[in-house]
Amino acid sequence: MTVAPPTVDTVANAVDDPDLEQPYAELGLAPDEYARIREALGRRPTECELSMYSIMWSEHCSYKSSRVHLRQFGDLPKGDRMLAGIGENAGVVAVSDTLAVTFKAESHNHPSYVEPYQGAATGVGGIVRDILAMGARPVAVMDSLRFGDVDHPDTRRLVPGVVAGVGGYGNCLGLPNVGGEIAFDPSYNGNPLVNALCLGVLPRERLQTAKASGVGNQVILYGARTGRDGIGGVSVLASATFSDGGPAKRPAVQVGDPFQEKIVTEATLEMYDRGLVVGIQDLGGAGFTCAISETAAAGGLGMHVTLDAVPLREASMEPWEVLSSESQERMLAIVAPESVEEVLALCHRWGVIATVVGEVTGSGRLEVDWHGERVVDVVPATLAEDGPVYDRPLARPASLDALQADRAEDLPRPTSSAALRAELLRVVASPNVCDPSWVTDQYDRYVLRDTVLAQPEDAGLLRIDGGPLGVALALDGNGRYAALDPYVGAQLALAEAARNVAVTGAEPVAVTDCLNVGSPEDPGVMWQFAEIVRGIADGCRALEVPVTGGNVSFYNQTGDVPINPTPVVGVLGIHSDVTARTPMGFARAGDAVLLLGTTREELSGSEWAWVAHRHLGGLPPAVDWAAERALHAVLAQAPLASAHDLSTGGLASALTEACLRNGLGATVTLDDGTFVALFSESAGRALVSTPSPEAVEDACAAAGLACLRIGEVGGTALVVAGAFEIGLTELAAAHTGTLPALFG
Amino acid sequence: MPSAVGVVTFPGSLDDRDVMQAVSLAGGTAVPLWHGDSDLRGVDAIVLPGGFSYGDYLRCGAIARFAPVMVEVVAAAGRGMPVLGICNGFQVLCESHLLPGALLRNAGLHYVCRDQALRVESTATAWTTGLEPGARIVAPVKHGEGRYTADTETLDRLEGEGRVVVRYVEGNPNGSLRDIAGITNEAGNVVGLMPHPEHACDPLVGASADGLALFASVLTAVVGAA
Amino acid sequence: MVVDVMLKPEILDPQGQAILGALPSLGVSGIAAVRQGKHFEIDVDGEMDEDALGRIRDLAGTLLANPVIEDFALRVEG
Amino acid sequence: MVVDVMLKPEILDPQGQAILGALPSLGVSGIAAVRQGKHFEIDVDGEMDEDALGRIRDLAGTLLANPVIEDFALRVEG
Ligand SMILES: Nc1ncnc2c1ncn2[C@@H]1O[C@H](COP(=O)(O)OP(=O)(O)O)[C@@H](O)[C@H]1O
Ligand SMILES: [Mg+2]
Repeated sequence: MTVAPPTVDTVANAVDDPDLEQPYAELGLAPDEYARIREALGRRPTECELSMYSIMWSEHCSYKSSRVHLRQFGDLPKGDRMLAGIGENAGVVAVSDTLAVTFKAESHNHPSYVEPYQGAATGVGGIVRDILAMGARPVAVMDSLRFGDVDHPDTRRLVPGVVAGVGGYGNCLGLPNVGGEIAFDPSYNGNPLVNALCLGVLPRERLQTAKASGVGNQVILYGARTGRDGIGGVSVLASATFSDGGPAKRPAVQVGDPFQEKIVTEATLEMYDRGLVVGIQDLGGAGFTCAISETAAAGGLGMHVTLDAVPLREASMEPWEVLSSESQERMLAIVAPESVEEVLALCHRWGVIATVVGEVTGSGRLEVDWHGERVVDVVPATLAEDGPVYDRPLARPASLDALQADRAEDLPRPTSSAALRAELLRVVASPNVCDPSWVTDQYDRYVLRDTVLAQPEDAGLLRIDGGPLGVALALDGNGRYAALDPYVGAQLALAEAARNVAVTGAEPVAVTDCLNVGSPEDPGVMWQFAEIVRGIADGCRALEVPVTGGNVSFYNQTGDVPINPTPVVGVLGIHSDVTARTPMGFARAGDAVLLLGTTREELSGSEWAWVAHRHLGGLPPAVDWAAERALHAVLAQAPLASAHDLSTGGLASALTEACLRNGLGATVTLDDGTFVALFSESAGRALVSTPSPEAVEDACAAAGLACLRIGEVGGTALVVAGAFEIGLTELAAAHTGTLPALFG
Repeated sequence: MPSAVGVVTFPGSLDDRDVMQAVSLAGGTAVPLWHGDSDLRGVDAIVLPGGFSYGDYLRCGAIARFAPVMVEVVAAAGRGMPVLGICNGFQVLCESHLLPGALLRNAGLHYVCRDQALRVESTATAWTTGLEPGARIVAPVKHGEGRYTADTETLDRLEGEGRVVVRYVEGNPNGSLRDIAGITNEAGNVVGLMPHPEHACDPLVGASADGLALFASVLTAVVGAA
Repeated sequence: MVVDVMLKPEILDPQGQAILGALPSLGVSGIAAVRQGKHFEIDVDGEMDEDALGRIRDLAGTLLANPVIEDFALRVEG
Repeated sequence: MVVDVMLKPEILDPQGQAILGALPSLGVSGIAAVRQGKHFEIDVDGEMDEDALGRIRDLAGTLLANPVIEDFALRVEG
């Protein structure tokens, strides 16, 4: 049987049949956007061109709603370490004269809701390819997860799948998972957050660009075959709420193949080592379309692509499907003609399919042919750079005043020592504060043999280049604080991540972020978003660190109820000597225990308020950047046996974790206001232990940092003098039992 | 010249470079071996490292077993060359029938990464002469399919012949029968372990320093044999 | 009762691909495609009637398979 | 051609157990046992003759199933 070739909408057709009705609205394009496309082309787009514009002008690819705000990050002082920043696949930071690291966080929220295992797995896969595309060997991952209430049926379904997916992909790829977070709140009931971060290391001179330069250079597509999975993913699924996506919308879920990614990674690194690559781009959420239009636009030249050459999983695929597919584990390399044979042979040796699909031209246009007919003929910058930009209306939600007036500081407090003790046990057992080993034990943290610190430590710390140099990483966020005040909430996320890096002894030097919010078409959400960006930008200015990259995830809502705005911030630090890192757990009986920083009566948005009263209201803890910097300085210099940051759950949580880490108890005296001392979540604090308390006190005095000597390490219980004591066995049972009991 | 320990890389091997570093730390020379080559490059001992060879999609180690290099590994093992399979390497050894039994999905159904206490049961293998009999050592386990299973007769024979090399203590991470963490063949030159000694060679980046003795043992064994 | 769950045809099946890729080194030829899925054998208490069938169908569509990426087939056996 | 691979009956099947254990919370009753195995669909080039059948049987017994722990069944389909 012979099949007639499918009729395809060519450029010639588009000229001949200018008034054809086109389904632009179904592809997520607004009428004025469609009009702009016609104007850019001087004719109507072909079917292929229309799908390419719909992808490239989607929120996911064009950042059309966020761009006016994100500019503030670009305007920050760059510092002298940043080698590549916003606009690249990931930011790159110099860590020595010869080496650099690159890191970035990205969200995969919507796919994870639809298919938790594969959604989370492909989220890890996608961010790893971004790092690879910078010229780096990926060396570690982290994940930040948020789910609804623990007893919500979706949470039961999602948690095991998402955690297994993050682990399944990262473990199979051989990347240690060195940290992250997991939190539960009813605001995520219909919309979990799955954010993944990847870190890579590269020799500075190996930094790659995603540019198609050099007329005559060849365009090689390699990795997995292209299939029909995830077609229209970015323009439909990632840009619309679930409620308006009827069953007619094809769910954009892909199945990941970490084994393919592993061999693609090894083949790519070998290409770099042999100097075979002129330009490179990963195929991410917008597939082949994004890779060819961005590399062509960045190169400022033209590109000719023969679509028939793309290896397909299903021969019947139409050209627009090939252009839009989100099949995973694919990369695009620009290679000089004389290197093509070597690249193909190298890929073959690793078992990776590689195909020449096009050529860099001097035409200034992106031209795509299918079965000998031209189906795309556009100026690449119109796809990649000239997308729409919206300055969307924003409005501070009227409900915020009432929320902020409803302070947790006014809630009833425990009135006896016994009640205080019971509340401490409830707080440290709360799903947001409890031991996350049920999650983290599903992740390999040892592979690659460079993990100096990983969970449950405050930050991941990796040895670089055999040591003693290292980099520390932390990923933090708190949607409740941001719901109460998005500007302060974003700063608290930044402050916490920087502090988590600083407690290891590292110096915070660069920031990435993943900003998860509701619909940009809601002025209240847009206001939250603007406040978040302003908060992070101001915080980075105060810390003198640049934002090197990040990701925005809009449309996180169920119906018209958005999630708590959730900025997740990743901070990278440099450690000059990893053998001298400071761990979090009490180390020796007899060491003095000190609390660095100032504790205020700050209970709004706290875990105590939620656990004891299911209350969210008031103003979040204040951020004092001068105090944060003073704390960083002390942590870097003072002779410490342990240091643990205070955040969710306050001192109650920090003491519990510091004791349980090595099974060493402590006795502390919290003179005035034991309740506030235990549960306040004031920022800018750390719990440290040391054999030389005077030296630590001197360092604090010199830095202008408050410092309280509160007790001593030792014994087999956590003793709060004059109030209560809890044996470590009982404390451990409370702290570690929660997640296994919930999820098995 | 220090003894040469070959480390096989299959597509999807992950701990291959880590084992090579451990071999160097122990004073040996690590030699990379490629799955597709039928050449052992003159090595004195071989390690099949951990990872997810071929994605482990079908059954762990099921596809790697058919790699060209495995023909040579099986032959060398038959001649008495020391062979150590770690994690995925252990699975490959079982699939290749160099060791009896099989490794199944963990009883808890989750991948497990944790520092695991072990008891040394046999120091009569090429890889464990440097360990103390009965000693408690710590090394990480990190696997989703490490539940050692064999029929009762095989288990009894392994126990009776002293071929259980290490056993899990203070908790069994995967439901292995009789807490078995590692076994050896009749000759004692082929050993399979689920725990990772290469991640227990340097406390800065591993669970302990207890694993170094395994690599030191084989270097002594091959020097002694030479 | 048997339930077979397979990835939908348009979805990548890395497991089947890995097996197919291994066949040449095994010396096996003449195989065009392999797809790997899951196979469940379910014993029902009492009669295997319409009602039981309905329950198993529901179970297959919710717990055993994710209809977003997988199809399933029911078969009475034994 | 279909190959179904199941763990031998005497070997613990935690996946089947987990499914069985999840049924009450899903409100499903009347199921006595669940066991999970693998299902392979194999397309053969050319005729499905004795020879092809033999090759697939070999494949099932060497690669698709591990006879130490698993049994397999062949079935011609489609
Ligand atoms: N989803 C996750 N992935 C990896 N590590 C995690 C995850 N959730 C928590 N962790 C790790 O567990 C430890 C404790 O987490 P958490 O209680 O959130 O710490 P903190 O409040 O100090 O930030 C940290 O080391 C963190 O990196
Ligand atoms: Mg912390």
